[in-house]
Amino acid sequence: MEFSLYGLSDIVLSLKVTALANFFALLIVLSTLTVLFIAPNYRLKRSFYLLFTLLVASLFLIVYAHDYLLFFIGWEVMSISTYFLLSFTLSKEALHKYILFAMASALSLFVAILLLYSTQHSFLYEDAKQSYLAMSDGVQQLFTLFMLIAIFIKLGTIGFHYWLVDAYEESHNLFTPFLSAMLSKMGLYALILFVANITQATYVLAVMGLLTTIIATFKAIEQESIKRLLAYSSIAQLGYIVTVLSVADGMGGALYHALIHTLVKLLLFINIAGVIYVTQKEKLSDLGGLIYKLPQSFVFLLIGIIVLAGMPPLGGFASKFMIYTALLDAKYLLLLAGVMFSSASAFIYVYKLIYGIYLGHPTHKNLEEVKEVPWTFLAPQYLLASLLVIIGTFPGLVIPYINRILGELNLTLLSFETIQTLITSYAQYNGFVVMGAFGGIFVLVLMMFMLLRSKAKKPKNRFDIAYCAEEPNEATHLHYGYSMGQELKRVGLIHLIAKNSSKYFYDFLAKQMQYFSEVVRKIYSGNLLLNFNIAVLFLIILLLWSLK
Amino acid sequence: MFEFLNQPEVIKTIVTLGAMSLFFVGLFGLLTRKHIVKVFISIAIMESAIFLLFIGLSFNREKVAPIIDATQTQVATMNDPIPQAMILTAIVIGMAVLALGVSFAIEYYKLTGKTEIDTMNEMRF
Amino acid sequence: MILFDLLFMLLVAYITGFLYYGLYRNITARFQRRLGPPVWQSFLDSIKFFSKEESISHGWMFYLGPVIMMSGAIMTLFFIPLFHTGESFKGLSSYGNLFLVLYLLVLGALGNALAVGASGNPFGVMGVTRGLSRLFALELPFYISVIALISVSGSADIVCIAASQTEWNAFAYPLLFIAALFSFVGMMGQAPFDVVGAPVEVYSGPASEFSGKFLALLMSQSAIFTFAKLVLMVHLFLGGASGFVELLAKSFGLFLFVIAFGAMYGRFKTPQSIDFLLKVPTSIAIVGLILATWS
Amino acid sequence: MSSTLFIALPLLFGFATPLLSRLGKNALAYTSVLMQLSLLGLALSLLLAHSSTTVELISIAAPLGISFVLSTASLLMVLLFTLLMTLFSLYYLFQRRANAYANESKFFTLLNMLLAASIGLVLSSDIFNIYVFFEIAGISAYILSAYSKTALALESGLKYLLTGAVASIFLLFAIVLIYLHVGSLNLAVIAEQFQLLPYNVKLLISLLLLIGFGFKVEVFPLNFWVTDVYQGSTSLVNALFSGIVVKAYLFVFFHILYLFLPQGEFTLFLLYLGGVSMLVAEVAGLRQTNLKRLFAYSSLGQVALIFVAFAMQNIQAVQAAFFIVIAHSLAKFMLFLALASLEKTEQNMHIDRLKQIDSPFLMVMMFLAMLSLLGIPLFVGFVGKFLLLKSLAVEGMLTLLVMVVVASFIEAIYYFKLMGYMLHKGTRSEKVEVSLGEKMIFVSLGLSLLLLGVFPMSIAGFLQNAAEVLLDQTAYITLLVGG
Repeated sequence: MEFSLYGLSDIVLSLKVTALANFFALLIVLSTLTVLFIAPNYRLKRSFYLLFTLLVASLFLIVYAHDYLLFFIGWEVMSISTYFLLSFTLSKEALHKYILFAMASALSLFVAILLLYSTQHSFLYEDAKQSYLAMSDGVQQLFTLFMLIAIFIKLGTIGFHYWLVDAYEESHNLFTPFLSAMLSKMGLYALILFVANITQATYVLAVMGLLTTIIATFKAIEQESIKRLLAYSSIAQLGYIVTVLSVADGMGGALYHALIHTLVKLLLFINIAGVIYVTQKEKLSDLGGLIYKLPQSFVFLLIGIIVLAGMPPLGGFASKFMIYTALLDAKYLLLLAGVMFSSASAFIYVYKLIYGIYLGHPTHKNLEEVKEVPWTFLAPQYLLASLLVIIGTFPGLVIPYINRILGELNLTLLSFETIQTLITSYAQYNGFVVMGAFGGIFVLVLMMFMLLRSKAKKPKNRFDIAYCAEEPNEATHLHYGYSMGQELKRVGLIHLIAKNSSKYFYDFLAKQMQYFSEVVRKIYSGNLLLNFNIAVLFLIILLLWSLK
Repeated sequence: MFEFLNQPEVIKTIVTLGAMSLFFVGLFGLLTRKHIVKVFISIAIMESAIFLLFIGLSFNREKVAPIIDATQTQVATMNDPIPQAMILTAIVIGMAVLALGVSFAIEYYKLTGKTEIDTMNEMRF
Repeated sequence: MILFDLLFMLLVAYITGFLYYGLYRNITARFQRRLGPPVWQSFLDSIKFFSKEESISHGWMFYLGPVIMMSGAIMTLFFIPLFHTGESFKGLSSYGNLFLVLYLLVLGALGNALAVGASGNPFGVMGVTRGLSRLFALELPFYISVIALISVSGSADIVCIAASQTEWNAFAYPLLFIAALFSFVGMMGQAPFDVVGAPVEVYSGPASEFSGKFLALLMSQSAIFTFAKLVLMVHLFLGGASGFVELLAKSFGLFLFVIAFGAMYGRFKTPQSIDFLLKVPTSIAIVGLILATWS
Repeated sequence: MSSTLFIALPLLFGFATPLLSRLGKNALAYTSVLMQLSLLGLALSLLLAHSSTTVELISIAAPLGISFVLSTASLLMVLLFTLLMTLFSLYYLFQRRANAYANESKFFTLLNMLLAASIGLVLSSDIFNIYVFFEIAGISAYILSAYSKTALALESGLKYLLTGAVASIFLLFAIVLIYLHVGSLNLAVIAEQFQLLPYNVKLLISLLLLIGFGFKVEVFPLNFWVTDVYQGSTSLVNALFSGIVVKAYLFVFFHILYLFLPQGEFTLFLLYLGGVSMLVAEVAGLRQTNLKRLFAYSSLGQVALIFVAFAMQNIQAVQAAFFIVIAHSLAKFMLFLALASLEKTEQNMHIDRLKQIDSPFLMVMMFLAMLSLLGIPLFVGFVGKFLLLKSLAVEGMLTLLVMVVVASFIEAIYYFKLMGYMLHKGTRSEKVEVSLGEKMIFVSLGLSLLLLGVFPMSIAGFLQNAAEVLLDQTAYITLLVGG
């Protein structure tokens, strides 16, 4: 559908239903529904729902827009409505940080699309490639720079993630799943459009993606707040996608991982929203041992972290496998090693997450009265977890849909035989067999082990644990391992990552800016003598300049 | 002995030079004086310079006053009336502005006791 | 037919694993000028432990942890073929690939970590942290080597990689082999990267909570897992195997090397070992990768 | 003759206020509203009645005498001014503050003089008339600025007056030079002959005009007085300054510029001058904590943006300029009125007080205005900014494009800082009552920002028409002096 705007015939706008758009629209619908499902647990103002509706509408606009102007409009409306949604809970500083980055992102995008427009006088996606090619080299680089800044800020790519972690941590528990699952995906959508329609900024994406995965993973390991940990994990997961988009045939893996990441982040954030709802605690140090109070939640979190870590047999492995083989195909071997390395490092933080919340011994006695989370929290988790299991068992299930998108973007299709298998040029993987084998072996071993079972009692005293021959008491901190990963800082290379932060850079920037402003505003002192003198000086300079 | 002064070119040069020097005197005052009344005086001087310049350059001794009556009907031999009309208007406006300014200055002085414009900084930043 | 295959593989792994473990204890004893226990002592121990009862329960996750570990070990075994030639004893390897195996290798660690976490033992968690921290450093050089091999052989299928070697990969790409060996020593839990299970340093490390039949299950798991990892290395670097004799010879040789290596060196602290692994073997592996894939 | 009414009626009304104020308590406000509404109606009817570009030409005693041109472009400005003034009078009526302006009749005299002069500036096609209206607008603005006679107000009035006087000297100088060389005051005649003048004279005249108007259009090195004037005057009056007065000066300056000032390098210089003004103003505003002064900086930035748009000199950019003029007038007008409503107890609000104030309605309205000023889509501010940046991009002026965008970003920094204060969570102690009438005005302003933003096509054609007319010199000359 095409139409023009502003009564000006030279601005042609277009909305179009494409397979790619449908893919993301599906994710939007899924996220919205699951998030709304847990909404009745919270008392929210009507304005919250109003803004949320606006946000979802803007997401649909972004997705179904077929030209960069409508896309930009959606992008800005998304940023602003998110701003007001975040304003319900965020502290002033975090909110300000968010909006500054969002505005920087929006304005860079604005400049980029205007540069695109300047050559072919069209905003349409079809003409984007032409417009790009018609630019001079310098403008091309400028365009790429602005476009990527816009995208990277939304994605929270390392160096541009300063706003993201605070925003995730302090946002409403209802809204965090949506932030992580959906809003960062819009950055991804922009990146996919950029890569597919305009140019593949290979080296930038490869380097930024790899740095993002590795640094964010180690940052996540350091965190002691659940939501901060998951925020860094989100950054790292999107880093994989950025990395894989740097290679020619990476689109399939990227879309696959986008799907999996949306599902798993919804699952995880809803899960911890439930935990926070029943315990009112957000720090790993305050939680612990909830496995026996919230057994169902535990299982869902377990599924979530297995997917997040990319372990077989669940869906996470399928998407990781696609990413690895795509990188292998392009012969980006060291890049692949780096990605696998950060994927292995992710085990620490996923373990830290599940340990900190559900395992170990709680230090606080009041966690003993906690009950399982309300069914409104559990129902969406059932849905998401079963989707993940199904995708793990039938990893080929989504391939036809991804192929439809790839076909539309004129990219090489993924090979597809049955829904049980994933086939790449290097190897194949049968999810059904793996799942079956694992399930079978697990059940068999368990049954044999059960046969040998003997009656064992749970210790009645919560202090009845091995503790260096000492008797712990109420004052003892029983939840020992919640800060695991700190000792990694003793390793030189990792210390380097932990010590340095983009915070210093941005603080420096802000300080310089304020200093500069302080200097500049001195001239607005209202001193008329100064003003008249400058005016005359100005006149003389202009005279000399024109008479030269 | 000052006959040459009657030549229109000479008169115009003198008027121009005089008006410009007056203008620069005013400008100098505007840029260097701090006392509010002196600033107003400087402004008045600059204005007068422009009035002088305009009248001096547009007035032609050869021509007569632009009054149409029984004897005078030739427009071509009359002086242009517009400059005079303009300058009269401008003088009125200038006076009004100056008077207003002085009244502000007096009120301000009554309230704060300040007369120098560089000390008028109640609302710095 | 395939069930029979799998059962046979399991049996072979179980027996060979315990045999190797017995030999390991003997050989280490000789290094330390002791006599050491009889070869089948560990096997007999495990049978005995299975009949022990425990009186304190740490909850169901603690119960499931060893089961997950065992399943992980068996899965690993099943997705690695015993021989790269012939039709039989391929296990499930045609349904999986090397990436899958790499992940299955750490599945056991996850089960262990969950169970130990559920136990609430503070020192257990310390061991888990050490293990997980060491894990990624261990994996990195190994991953690089494996990626290089996949790239040169053009397939991520273990059978294909084993079959594609005209001369052993260990000799064709010595740097990759050396780098992978470092990791392998760590994966086998040998010094100098053995701080996780370190019996002296953490007096009641992860293993101490697993007494009785848990310990028995873990011993069996360890036996199977050891064998599976040896087979993997044989296929990747030592030209694969086409018969039992070849397989046993190659894997035992490798095993001997690892034991000797472990017996010779002291123990690294966790940060030390990570630091070392991230610097030396990784650099070797990167150079090896570049040399292997330069053309 | 109807267009003379736009000037005559407010002037008449202005001088009749002493009589009208005797009629009753609110008679003055009511009659003022009535008069302005009728002007608005007249302007609207003219708009609807005439589809052609030039609506009316009134010449009094041609060829030497005075003439006014009511073209589509000036009609647009007239519409805007009368609309804002009507809303202003309504607001004044509804606000019912106790003793804000002790001498109401004088206040209304000044208001209507301001309106008449602003409209006169826009309509005049005679450079001396422009000078006269320039001064009338100036004088009434000086008095309005100093109206409350506090030290602050007097200081700001004095500063305004001094700069105004200096500016008018430069302007007068330019006019004198023009007359001496061209022999006419009619813009069209000047435009015809200006290019024939010697280079040095042209240069001197241009620069004198630039300095003279530069003070009034608040361009960079000449605008150091502006913030003080805004801070010293009441918010109510500031609404008029940024909504009407500056816009009139801007329009006239560029009207003259298009007609006869030199093109080429000079306009390029103006473009960058505008860009620099915008950057400097926004940077200076970054750390401002006084609300009025902050809005003054923002006004400087926005006016510089309009300056850039006009200086682009092509139809699209001028259309964009009109969009920004409308957007900025409505939004700033709204912000200052909201500030006036908030300021009932205390002048010169510190930014911290926003945390205390409990008035969701005004907050929401201020959000709307700010978002529009920032050029967020769905608001009319976006349309203008977009069209301007688009034409910058098309012309390949990337440096300027980036300058404007960076300035907008800096503006966003402090506006969102304000919003952060407004969204502050905590107890709010100061309740601010807003009467129904006030609410109506705010809502109508806010709605118009939104509606024009969502349906900009409703006025785009009109604005394009206006831009074409403003840029078309030959038609203007033909109209005034004949073929």
